[in-house]
Amino acid sequence: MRSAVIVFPGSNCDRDIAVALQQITGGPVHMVWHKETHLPDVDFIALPGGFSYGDYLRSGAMAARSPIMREVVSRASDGGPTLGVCNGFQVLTETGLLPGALMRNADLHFVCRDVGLRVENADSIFTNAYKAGQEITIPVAHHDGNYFADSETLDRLEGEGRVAFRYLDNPNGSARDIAGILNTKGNVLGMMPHPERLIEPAQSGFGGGTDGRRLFESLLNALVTA
Amino acid sequence: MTRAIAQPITPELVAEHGLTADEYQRILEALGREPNITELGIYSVMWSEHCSYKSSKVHLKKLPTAAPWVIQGPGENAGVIDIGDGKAAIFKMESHNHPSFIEPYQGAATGVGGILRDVFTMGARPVANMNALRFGSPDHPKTRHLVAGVVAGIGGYGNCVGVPTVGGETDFDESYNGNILVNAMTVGVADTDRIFYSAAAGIGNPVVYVGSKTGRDGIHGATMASAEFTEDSEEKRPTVQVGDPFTEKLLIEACLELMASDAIIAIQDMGAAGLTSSSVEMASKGGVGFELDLDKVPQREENMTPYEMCLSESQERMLMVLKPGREDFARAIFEKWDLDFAVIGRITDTGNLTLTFKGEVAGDMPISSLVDDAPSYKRPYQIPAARPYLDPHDVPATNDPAEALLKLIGGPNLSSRRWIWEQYDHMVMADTVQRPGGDAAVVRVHGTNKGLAISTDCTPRYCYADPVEGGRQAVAETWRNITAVGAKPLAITDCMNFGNPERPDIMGQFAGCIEGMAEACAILDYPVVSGNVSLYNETNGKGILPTPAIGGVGLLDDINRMATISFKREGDVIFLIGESNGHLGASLYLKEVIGGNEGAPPPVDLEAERRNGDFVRSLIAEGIVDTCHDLSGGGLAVALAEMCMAGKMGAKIELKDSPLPLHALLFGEDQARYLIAAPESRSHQITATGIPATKIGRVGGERLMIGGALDITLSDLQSAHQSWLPAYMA
Amino acid sequence: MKARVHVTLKSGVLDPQGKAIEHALGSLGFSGVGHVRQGKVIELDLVETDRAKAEASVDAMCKKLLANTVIENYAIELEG
Amino acid sequence: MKARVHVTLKSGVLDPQGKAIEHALGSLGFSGVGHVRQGKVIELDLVETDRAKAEASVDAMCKKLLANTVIENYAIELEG
Ligand SMILES: Nc1ncnc2c1ncn2[C@@H]1O[C@H](COP(=O)(O)OP(=O)(O)O)[C@@H](O)[C@H]1O
Ligand SMILES: [Mg+2]
Repeated sequence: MRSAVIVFPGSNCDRDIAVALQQITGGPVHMVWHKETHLPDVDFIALPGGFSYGDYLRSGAMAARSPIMREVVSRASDGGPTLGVCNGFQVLTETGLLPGALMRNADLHFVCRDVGLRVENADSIFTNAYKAGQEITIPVAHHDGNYFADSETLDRLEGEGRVAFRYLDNPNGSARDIAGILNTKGNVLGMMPHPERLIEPAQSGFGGGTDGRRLFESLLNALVTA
Repeated sequence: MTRAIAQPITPELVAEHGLTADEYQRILEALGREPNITELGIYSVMWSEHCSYKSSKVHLKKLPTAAPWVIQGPGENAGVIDIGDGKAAIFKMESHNHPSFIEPYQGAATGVGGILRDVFTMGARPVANMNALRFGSPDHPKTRHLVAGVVAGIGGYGNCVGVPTVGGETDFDESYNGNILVNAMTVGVADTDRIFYSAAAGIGNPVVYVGSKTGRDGIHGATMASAEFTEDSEEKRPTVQVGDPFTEKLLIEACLELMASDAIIAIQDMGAAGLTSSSVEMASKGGVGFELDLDKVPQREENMTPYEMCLSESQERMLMVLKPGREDFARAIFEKWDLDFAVIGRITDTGNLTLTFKGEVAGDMPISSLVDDAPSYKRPYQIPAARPYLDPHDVPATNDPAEALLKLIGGPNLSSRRWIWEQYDHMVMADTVQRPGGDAAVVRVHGTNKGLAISTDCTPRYCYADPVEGGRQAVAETWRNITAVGAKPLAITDCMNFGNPERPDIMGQFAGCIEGMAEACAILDYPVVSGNVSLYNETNGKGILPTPAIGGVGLLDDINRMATISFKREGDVIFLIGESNGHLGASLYLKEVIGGNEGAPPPVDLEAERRNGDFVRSLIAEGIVDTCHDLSGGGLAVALAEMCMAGKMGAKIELKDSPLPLHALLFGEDQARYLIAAPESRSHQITATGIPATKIGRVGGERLMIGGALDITLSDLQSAHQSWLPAYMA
Repeated sequence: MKARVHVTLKSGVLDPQGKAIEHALGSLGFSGVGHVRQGKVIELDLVETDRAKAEASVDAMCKKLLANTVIENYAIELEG
Repeated sequence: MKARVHVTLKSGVLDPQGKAIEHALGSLGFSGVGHVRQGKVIELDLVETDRAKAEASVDAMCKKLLANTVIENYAIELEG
C-alpha cells in the first residue's frame, strides 16, 4: 500500500503519521509539499495534524487553498481513500469534501488527553478492524475541534451512518459528540483524535492500549487484501 | 523612541540606559571618544546584567561543567552531551519573568520561542519543552489572570511549533506576587558530527540574516530584564514582543534543512538585544570583526533608526556566517519556507563592530570592549546563617492525619497540574513515553529504544531557609526524579532567579545556592552544561524566594525498562528506600497544615543520594522493579497517595514502632528516599548492604490505609487532588 | 484604497468565544449584558483606486479565503 | 442598546495573522494587496438605555477583559 502525506507549512504531525503508515502498512510513504501540483501514484492520501499556517484566520483555511489541494480534492472526489486527522480534518471541511466546520473548543482551551471513543461505523475502509460499538481510547490535541453543522446535516450524517467515531466524554463541545465523519462515498474520513499517536505500547507509557493501530490495519485490509 | 544619530549624550541618558557613571567612564576609555546614541545603546545592552552576567560571573565559575560525556558546557547557546550512537542531547533553560508579568500570554510564548531557538541554532531538532512556573499567592488578585495567560502562552507557542511540552513544575507563594517566574527549557537531539557553534570565522565571509523582519519590538527589553520593578513600570508598558510560532516552525525546518549541508560556518539566534548581541557574540568568539550594513536589514516598519535596529528584540530571527559562494543555495531554502533572507554584512579583520547606515558609519566599537571589558562585580555578600534544626517533637501534631493529607494533596502546591498540562500538546512527535504526572518525563530518542528523561525542580522555601542546603537539594531532586524512572542523570541546566544583587543578603542567597549546587553536581557526577541568570526579581524592595530552578537530563538505555509512579498489581510489595528521620523544618506540612515556616530544611546527604539512587536504578534496569516514586514535598504520605491515584489502586501500609512522632513519619521530608513496588516473587532481590530498604506494605484495594493513622478511599484522594486547580481557574 | 472586511458568524452557528465572553463578563460583575458575539475584521491596503474594481476584488478574496461561507457572513467597507 | 467593540493591535505590534493572510492572498494570485491587519469585533446586547452609562460600562469591560491594552487598542460604537 502506497501512501502520500501532504506537508503544509506548519504541519507538525506529518512525520508521526508517516511513521505509523510505514510501520503498519509496510509500503512506501511519499511526503508531498503543498506547493506541488501533482500527486504521486498512491493508494492513500493523509492530511496530517498540526497548525498549518499557524491556524491563523481559521484553522485549515489557508492550507485548503494550497496548490496540491486541487489534486487532492479531485482524487478524493473520484473515490480516492483520504484521511484527515485533526488539522487535516479542518482542511477537509474547509475544502468542502466534508460538511460542517470545526469551531473553537467550547471551553476555549487547547485540550490534549486520551479520550474514549465509540466506533459507530465499523464497515468503512478506515474502521473495519474495529467492532461496531467498540469503545476505544485515542488521544486528542486541538484547540478547534468543536464540530458544528446544521441539524439537517447532522441528521443526514447520522442517518447515512457517516458518523465514524463519537466521544464518550465530549472534550470540546462537538455537536452530537461527533469525533469523526465520513463523506457520502465513505472514502474520506476526517477525525479530530490522533490514531497515529497510539500505535505501540510505549506511546501509552506501557500502561494503556494501542487502539490507533487498528485504523491503519483497517486500511491495509481494505486497500491491499481487497 | 526614535532618536537621531546626533543626539547628545547626557548623564540622564546614560542613567536611562542603566549604566553607572563608572561604567560610562569605561566606555569613554574603550572608545577614546564619546559614543553616539546607537553605541551607547549597544554598550548598555551588552553590559547589562542579562548579557554580561556582571554580578554572577564570579560565582558561576564555581560550578562543575565537565564530564566525559559533556561535548559542550556553558558558553554556547545551549549545552551538549553525548548520548551514544552518534547522538547528542542539547538543552538549556531560560527565564522570561518580567515580560510574562507584564503580558503573560506573549511573555510566556516568546520565552518558549527564545529557548527553542537556543537549541535548534546548534543543529538539534527540539524534542521536548519543559516549564518551571512560580506564581504569587492564589489569593492575590493578579494570580489567576497570570496563570491563565502564561499557560495559554506556553501552550499557544509550543503546540503550534509542534514540540511536546512534557513537564515542569508550578508553585504558588506570595513572594512572587509582584514578580512571577516563567522558566522555559528545551531539549533537542542532534548528530554529534553535525553540531553548530557560534564562532564566526573567515575574513570576508558573508553575514546573513534570516527569519522574520525587524520591527520596534521590545527595544530595551534586555535592560528591562535587569532593572528592578517599580509600580510604574507596569504603567510604562514597554513594547512587548508578540510571538509568531508559525514562523518559528518554518525557521526550524529551514535551518535544519540548511544544516544538513556544509554551507554554515557559524550560527546564532537573535535573542535578547537581538542583532547586537548575536553579532557581537559571534565576532567575539571567532576573534574577528563584523561590518554590517543596516540598510540591508529586513524591516517591518518604516524609518527605523540604527539604534532601533540594533536593539530590537523582534522574534524568530537568526544570524549566520556562510561559506562564501553558498548564499544562493541557502537563499533558496529560506525562500522555499517563505522566510526573509538577506546578506547584511561581512567578516572583517578589524576586530570592530562597524555599522553603516545610509552610507555613513553609524557605530564603530571594538568587539573586545563590548565583551571582555564588560564590568564584572564582586558584589558584597552575606550568606544567611543556616536556621537551627527543628525537632519534629516540637512541631504540632495533627489530630486528623487523613485531613492533613487531603489538605496537602488538595492544596495549591501539591494538587494535580492536569489542568495545565492538558493545555499543552505533550504527545506530538509521538515519542513521549512518559507523560506529565510522573517523576520525570521520558521522550524516546526517535527511531531507537533509548529515552531522555527530563525533570525540573527547585524548592525555594528550602533555599530561603538555607541557601547552601537548598542549592544541593534542587540539584539532588532532579537527579532523584530522573533516577526514579530508571534513567542515568547526565547533566543539568539552571535558571538562577533571584532578587536585587546589589543587596548583600540577596547576593548571599545567590552565592550560597551556587555553593550547594556545585557540591551536589560534583558528588553526583552531574555537571552544569548551560544556564541563565535572572536578577532583580523584586518589587518595591521585596525579593522573591531564592529560586535556582534546575533542569536535569538523563538517559534511559531501554525504554522497556522504565519505571512509573503508578501502582500496577494487587499484592505488590512496597519498599521504602532510604532513611527516615522525620525532618519537618521548612516542610510543606509546616506551611500548609500548621501555618509555619521555621527550621532548617532537610539535610542532603549526597553520598546517600548516590548510593540509594544507584541501587534503585539498578533494580529498574534489571527488571526487578517497575514502580518507583521519589519522596519530596509532603513526604511518605503524599508519595503513597500519588502512587495510588496514578495506578487507581490502593495500598495497605504497616507502621513499625518508631521513636518519631506519627506526623513526622507521615509528612517528614527527609531526602534520598524512594518508594518502590514489586511482585512478591521478586521482592527478595530488593536488598543491598548499606542501603536502608524497608518493607512497609502492599498494593491493593480501593483505599490508602496507613497503620491505624489514616484510611482514605481512592475517590476521596482523587477528588481532593484533581479539583483544586480547575476550581481555582474556573 | 483601504478595505475592511467584517466577518461574522451566521446566526444559528454556535459561537464559543462569544459565549465565553458573555460568561466572563457576568462573573466579573457586569450585569445587563445579553447576547455576545465575536467576529473578525480584516483590514487591507489596496493598490486599486477604482471603487467598483476594488469591491469586486475584495469580494473574491472573501469568497476564496477570508470567510468560510458555510458558517460566516461578510461585509465589505471601502475607504479613501 | 447594542455595542460594538473593535479591537485592533497597536501600531508597531507584530500581527502574525495579518502577515500570513497577506502572504496567502499573494499566493492565491491576488495582486496589489499591501499591508493586511486582523482585528476582532465583539458585539454586545446591553440592557442599559442611557448612552453615557452604556459607554462607560463597555469601556470598563474593554479595560478589564475585552482588550489587552498592553498590545491592543479598542474603539466602542453604540447603536440604538
Ligand atoms: N507547568 C507544568 N507543565 C507541565 N507539567 C507540569 C507542570 N507543573 C507540574 N507538572 C507536572 O506535574 C507533576 C508533578 O510535579 P511536581 O510536584 O513538581 O513533581 P516532583 O515533586 O516529582 O518534582 C510532574 O510530572 C510535572 O512534570
Ligand atoms: Mg518527583
